[in-house]
Amino acid sequence: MREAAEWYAELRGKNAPLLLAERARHEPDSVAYRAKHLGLYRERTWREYAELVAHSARGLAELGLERGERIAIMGDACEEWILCDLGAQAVGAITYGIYPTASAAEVEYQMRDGGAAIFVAENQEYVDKILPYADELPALRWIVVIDDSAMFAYDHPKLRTFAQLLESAGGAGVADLEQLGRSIDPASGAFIVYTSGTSGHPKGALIPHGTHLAAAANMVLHYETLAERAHRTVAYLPLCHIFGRDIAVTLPLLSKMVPHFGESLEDLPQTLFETAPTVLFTVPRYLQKFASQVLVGIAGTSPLKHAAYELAMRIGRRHVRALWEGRSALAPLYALARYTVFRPLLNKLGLDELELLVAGGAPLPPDTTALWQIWGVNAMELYGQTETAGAIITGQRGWFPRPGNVGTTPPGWEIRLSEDEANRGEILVRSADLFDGYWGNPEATRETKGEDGWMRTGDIGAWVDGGLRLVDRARDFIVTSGGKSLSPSYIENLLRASPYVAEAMVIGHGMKYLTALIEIDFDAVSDWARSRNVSYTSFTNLAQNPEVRALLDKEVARANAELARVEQIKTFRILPKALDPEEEGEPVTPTRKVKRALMIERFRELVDAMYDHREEQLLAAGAGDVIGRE
Amino acid sequence: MQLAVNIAVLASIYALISCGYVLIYRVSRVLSLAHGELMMLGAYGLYATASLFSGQPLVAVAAALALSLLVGVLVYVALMWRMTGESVLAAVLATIALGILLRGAMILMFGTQTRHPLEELGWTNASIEVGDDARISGVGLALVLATTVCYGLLFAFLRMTRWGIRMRAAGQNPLLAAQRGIGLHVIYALAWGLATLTGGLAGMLIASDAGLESTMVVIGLKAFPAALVGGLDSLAGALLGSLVIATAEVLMVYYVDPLLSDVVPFFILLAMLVVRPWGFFGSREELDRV
Amino acid sequence: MSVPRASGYFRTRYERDFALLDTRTRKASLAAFAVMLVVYPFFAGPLAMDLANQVLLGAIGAIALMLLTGYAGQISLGHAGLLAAGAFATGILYKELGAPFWVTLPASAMVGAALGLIFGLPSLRLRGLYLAVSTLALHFIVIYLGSEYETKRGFSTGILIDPPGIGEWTVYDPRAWYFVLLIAAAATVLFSLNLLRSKTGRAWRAIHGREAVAGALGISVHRAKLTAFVVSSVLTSVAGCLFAYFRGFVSVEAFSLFLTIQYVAMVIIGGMGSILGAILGTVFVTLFPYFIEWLMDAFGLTDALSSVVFAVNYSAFGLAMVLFLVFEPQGLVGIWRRMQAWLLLWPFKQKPLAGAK
Amino acid sequence: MIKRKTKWALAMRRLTKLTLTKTKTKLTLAVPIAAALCGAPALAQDAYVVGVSAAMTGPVAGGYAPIVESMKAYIDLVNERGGINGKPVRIIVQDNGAQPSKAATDAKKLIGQDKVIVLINTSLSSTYAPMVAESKRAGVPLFFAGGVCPPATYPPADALQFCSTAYSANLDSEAALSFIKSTAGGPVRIGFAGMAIPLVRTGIEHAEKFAGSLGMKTVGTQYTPPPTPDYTPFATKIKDADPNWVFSWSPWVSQVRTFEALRRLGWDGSYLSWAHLNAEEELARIKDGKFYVIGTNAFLEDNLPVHAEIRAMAHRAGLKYPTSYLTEGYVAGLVLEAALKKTSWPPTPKKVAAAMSNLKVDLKGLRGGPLEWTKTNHFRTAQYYRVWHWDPAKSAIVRVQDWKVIGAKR
Repeated sequence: MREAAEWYAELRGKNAPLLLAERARHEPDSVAYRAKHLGLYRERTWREYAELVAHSARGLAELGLERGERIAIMGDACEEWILCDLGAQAVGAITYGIYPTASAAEVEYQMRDGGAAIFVAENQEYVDKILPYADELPALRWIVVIDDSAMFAYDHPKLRTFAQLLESAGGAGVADLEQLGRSIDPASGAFIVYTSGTSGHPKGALIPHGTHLAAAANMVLHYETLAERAHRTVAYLPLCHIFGRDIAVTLPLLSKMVPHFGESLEDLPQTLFETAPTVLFTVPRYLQKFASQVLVGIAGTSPLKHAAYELAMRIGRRHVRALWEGRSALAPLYALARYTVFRPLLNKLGLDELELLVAGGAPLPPDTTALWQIWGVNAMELYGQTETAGAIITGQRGWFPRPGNVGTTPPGWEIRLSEDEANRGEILVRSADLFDGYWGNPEATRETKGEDGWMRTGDIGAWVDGGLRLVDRARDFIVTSGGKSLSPSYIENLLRASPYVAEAMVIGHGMKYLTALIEIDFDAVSDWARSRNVSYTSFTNLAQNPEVRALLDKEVARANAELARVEQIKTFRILPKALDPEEEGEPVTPTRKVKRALMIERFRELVDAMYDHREEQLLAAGAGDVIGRE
Repeated sequence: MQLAVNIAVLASIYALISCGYVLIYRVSRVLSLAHGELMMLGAYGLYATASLFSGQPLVAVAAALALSLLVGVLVYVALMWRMTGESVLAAVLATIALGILLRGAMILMFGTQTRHPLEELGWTNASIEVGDDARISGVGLALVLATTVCYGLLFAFLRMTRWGIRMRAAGQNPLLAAQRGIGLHVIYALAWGLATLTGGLAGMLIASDAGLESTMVVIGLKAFPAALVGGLDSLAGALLGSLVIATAEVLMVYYVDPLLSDVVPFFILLAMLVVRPWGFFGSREELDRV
Repeated sequence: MSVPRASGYFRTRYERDFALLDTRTRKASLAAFAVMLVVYPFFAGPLAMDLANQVLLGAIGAIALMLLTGYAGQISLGHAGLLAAGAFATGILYKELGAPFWVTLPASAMVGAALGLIFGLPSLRLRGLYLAVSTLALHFIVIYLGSEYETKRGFSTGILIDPPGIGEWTVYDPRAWYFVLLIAAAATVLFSLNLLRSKTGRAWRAIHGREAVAGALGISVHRAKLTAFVVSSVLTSVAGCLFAYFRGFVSVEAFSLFLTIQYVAMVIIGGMGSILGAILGTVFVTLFPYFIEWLMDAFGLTDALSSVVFAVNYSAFGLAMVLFLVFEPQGLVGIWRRMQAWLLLWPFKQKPLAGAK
Repeated sequence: MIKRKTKWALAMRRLTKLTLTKTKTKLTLAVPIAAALCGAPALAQDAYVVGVSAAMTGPVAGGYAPIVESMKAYIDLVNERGGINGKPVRIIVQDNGAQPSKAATDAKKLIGQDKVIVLINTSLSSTYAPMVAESKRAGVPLFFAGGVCPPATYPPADALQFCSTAYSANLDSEAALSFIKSTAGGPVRIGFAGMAIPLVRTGIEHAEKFAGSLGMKTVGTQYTPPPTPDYTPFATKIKDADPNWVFSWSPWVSQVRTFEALRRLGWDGSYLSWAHLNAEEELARIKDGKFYVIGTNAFLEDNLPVHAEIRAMAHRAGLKYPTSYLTEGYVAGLVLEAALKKTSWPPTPKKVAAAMSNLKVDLKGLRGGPLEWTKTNHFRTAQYYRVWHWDPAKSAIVRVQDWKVIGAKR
């Protein structure tokens, strides 16, 4: 592998369309990606890929898309999403994705903020989200729909189909793409990624072509196997997210990883099963979901199988502990357990051939990582931000690293912990390849990027055993009325480790004790309920079932057992409905991060019911309204 | 004249056997291919009771008949009840399997030697003159009479008694019948009981005439074309079918070639299936239900 | 669309959907099984060899019946008649013309095809039991004709047939027969599996499901039924021809109605609608009497019950059939599938990721 | 060191002993399967091994099982007396239930696995073909003892097929018709009746021809299918043909039921049928003076000295059958003993075949004379017939014709 700095510098002078065209020239007939269509995995070679992008570019140009204009794409990860995106980049336009789960109001906001000239919708569902505003958005000229199968009744002057767009392009080839690529200024903006802040409107981070390529290259250097061996991966994370873009577009361009697109996101388990990826980048939610499905499945299996699993788990636990401690592990015994129990288990998920499983985007509970490692998956965590332009800040690496930290920085990147009084421990990053700035928001840009070259991440970290441990978001500490300063995410992760808990939010700021709001994992709990003949009719009904309450009591008690007394959850409430990011005003971001303030406001009654305010009221009455309540 | 008597006797045999097929099919839409074995079981039953109640032949006959009825009910309760809802082929196969089981069991119990239940009862098979030049054996006469009585009773039972009407109802529309509070299982068990009773009676009479050995089961199969030609769900049809088959057989033996007597019923059956698959009196729509 | 049994098998062409073997495990186990089949005769004693040959021969007939009944849904009780037809065609040609086996085999197949057409004709008008009865009638007719021939030509104890051969080499050693029959059975299995994957096979399944719907889908119900009868009959007749050579004789007594029942039992006990079922059923039905005898031997009952071995066997066979029908209507293949599912789902009981998103 | 070693050896020995005794029960079960499947090399031959495939059970067993039982009982006696040439005779009986396919399997097993030196068939004629086929392939002589004799045993006989059975389709017809001619004492209008099976039909067709050569008038021939609910239609046709004699050569059930049906129809002619194993019993049951049976085995009623021996043998062996059923098997036993006696140790199929091709057996009066096999005649050189009927006056079975010989040298 060549010198990191050298490679970064080289990439800084390029852009994705150009890189694609070069790849198509070098290995025109190797498979670039596979996309499932009507039950078949359609293989696309690099040449086909480049030609499609060239078509797309010419088609977009014919729609009048010009250099510097914006184009918005909304939909799940799919082949056409990328073709549109790279096509637009090739003509010099700036692309941005909108979360498939975004509410209509959020769509409208991002359309106005970004000022897109073309809106690309994956299917009729997204067309419906934009149509009501279509005539009010001054910049919007066209709406392009990819899958027009449900569009027969639509008649709007701005509507075009993606197929029409490609047709109109006819004849464009690799050379055209290369030419387009060469005409782009690598320092100009390539795309905007909207960060789903837990407070306020999302901000759009503008990322230039070269910066992104150079930044993403740090992952290839960090995870060496990506460039060493051909790998299969599955692209299913939203492409509007920087992480999703890395996996589906950028890393394949920079390494030997071949992404696979499933027929639809709902079929993810089947896509995984069929493609058996060797590398998988994911977000914790999926890992937790899969793990909880497995645990529920094991809990309901026949006694013999269950006993075999338990035995294997015992061996597995000892094995990974030994691995972490660098001791010699029970290799033959564990190999037996792995081949008789864990491999078949993983095979059902399509994860038995995994060489690398990396979770990022949110903290992964160490218990969950440990569980996957026991099952024999090389699971680890990484840490990155939209603002690092597609690079990771830190990441664990190697073979079965001990869970609990997010690893070390890749070559060419620097981090340090802030020593400022105000935000002690905040992680600061320095690199040549950071984002350009927030779209139309110079203040926020200045606040984040600072002037010393060190970018503020807003996360509090600490060094543990040579790895970075994420402590919390900077402003998310809970200070109880007892004056104890606690990290809620640590406790929440413990709660989320239960297969039955989908989301947990710890409350207790300024209170005497901690409480929690818990969203049950509907699939896991309903499986559990069915296996125990607990009848239910709906989510709400299930959430209010006393037996479910008892089940969660046990789960919370289990988490409490690992906590210090002041950190323990005194009581909790189960949310009567599932949190839905697609709904207006829900206290959850499209990436399902909980908006704390909104959450407390939304479920005020539940929260109040957990605290006995009489004492405070008495005290407040006694002291008189001296301080004033926040 | 003798030919007419022969036809009457043979037709009676076929009719007495085939009314079992009809009863079971009509009520439960299942074709019992264990009928030959159940028939033979009836005959062995008579042989057993005859040696048990030696000197009281009437008691022995009555006991044997009761035994047949009981066996029929038992067959339903123990086996066929479980086959409800299974495919026709499975149900028919269950009866075949039952037949094989019964045949084996009977050989186990009674061996392969020829038995003569009539002698065990202490009766002889006298020959009676009919008209000028024809004769009929005592057992043959008994067969004709038994068939007449059986069919008479069955007609009366099905038309006039409450259980008979229920049985017809269950056969015509089991769902509706069940909804009207008719216990289908009781009805089916009754049908099996009656079918085995008549079959057993046929078996006893044939065994009295000809001795009893394990090849008798095949005769059950020979009555099969008769039931089908007449229409599987019609008693009158079974009667007519038996008459047609018996006539064809007897005339074939006398005027053409006795070697053909085995095949001719099946030729008639095939012809009937091609021309009028539901038989003389069978109901047409039944075809689609099987 | 069938789902592969293990992860990591994605399809890039629809043809893969019809692949007979998808996973490496299946390919490996089939290869192991094939090796076992090939080395078997070098370890087996004469009785075991004969049993294996019987199973292989039976499997051809059972698969033929399975195609007709288990897939196309046409009940036939004329199977012994068809076997007899093939055997007699061979026997007659051999005795009358001294025809060698490469004449008799296709001739048997042609007789089978013709009979299949005749046996199939009633199926155009009849269904279910009535069809079964009509095929039964045909059985009697074939047997009648066979016995007429035997009597007329004075072969009262059956027609003797010399072992077939090519040039100097004749097949009469059990081991030689084993390989001949193994090839024949394997060819039948492959042929059937391929046929079932084809348009014809799909048409059969459709008419099995519901004729009216199949008709509405544009399938020629008549043609599908007749093809089913013809294909099944040709295979059966070929099995009959092989029987004649393998046993070295033909006589009507060898094709009793009980033989039909045995074949139907193979199909039922094996499990409807499965070629594997037909094979398992053949193994079961063929070996069952020997198993019972061995059992009696093992418990030292042979002497006590020597005079009733047949009856015990007979009853046990009936009982086994009843038990299968009542307790395992899916047949042996149902048990096999459950065992397979148990292993395939290991360590789960159900598919774990059904609801994962 | 030495001490430790011996200790260890002792322990090992104890261990192996323990496992041995423990596995013994399993071994006894496992060995037969293993032997059956792998055809473990037969133990060093220490006996004359004879293989029988017979209809021991099943619908027709009544006519065959007694023969095998009786033959076995006789060979048991032979073994008790010290065997043959100082070696015991081991008889392996396979039950074929009269099914051809099973007979084929039996033959394969007996030849291939048990290495028998002679095969015996006692079953329906439909089982002959497969056994003949196997015997020819392996060169093992095939001895028909109890079933009908196949044509291949008549001169010029097949080198490997032998028959000691009482009946033979063609000779029986000739003997029977000769008896009828001599008894009738006037013009004979003869009718024939039989079961519609190939064997019987060939026999009766021969009888029809022979009747013509004797100057008899054949008025009708009637075949009844094997399972028939009512024989009257068939009997009616015979009766209407108005014969004064009827000859039936068939399985017993067909003979006797045709006769009974005829009687019930008012026919009062004479009826001659073949004397099967159960003939003596049945004559006493039917009690009809004009119902004759012809046979080649002596009846118990003849009261020979050998009958006492048979009775004693049956008693010792605990046979369930009436003694009158055992004659045929006893004859087969005598023949087998004689054949093996002429086979020197060690026996081979070839030696047995050679011995059987030149054999003369004294049947102690059970038949009209000795049974003699020559190189070209494996049936017998002379066949002797007797005829019996029920004498109503004496209320007993009476012999109406003593041994009458028919040469079988043709």
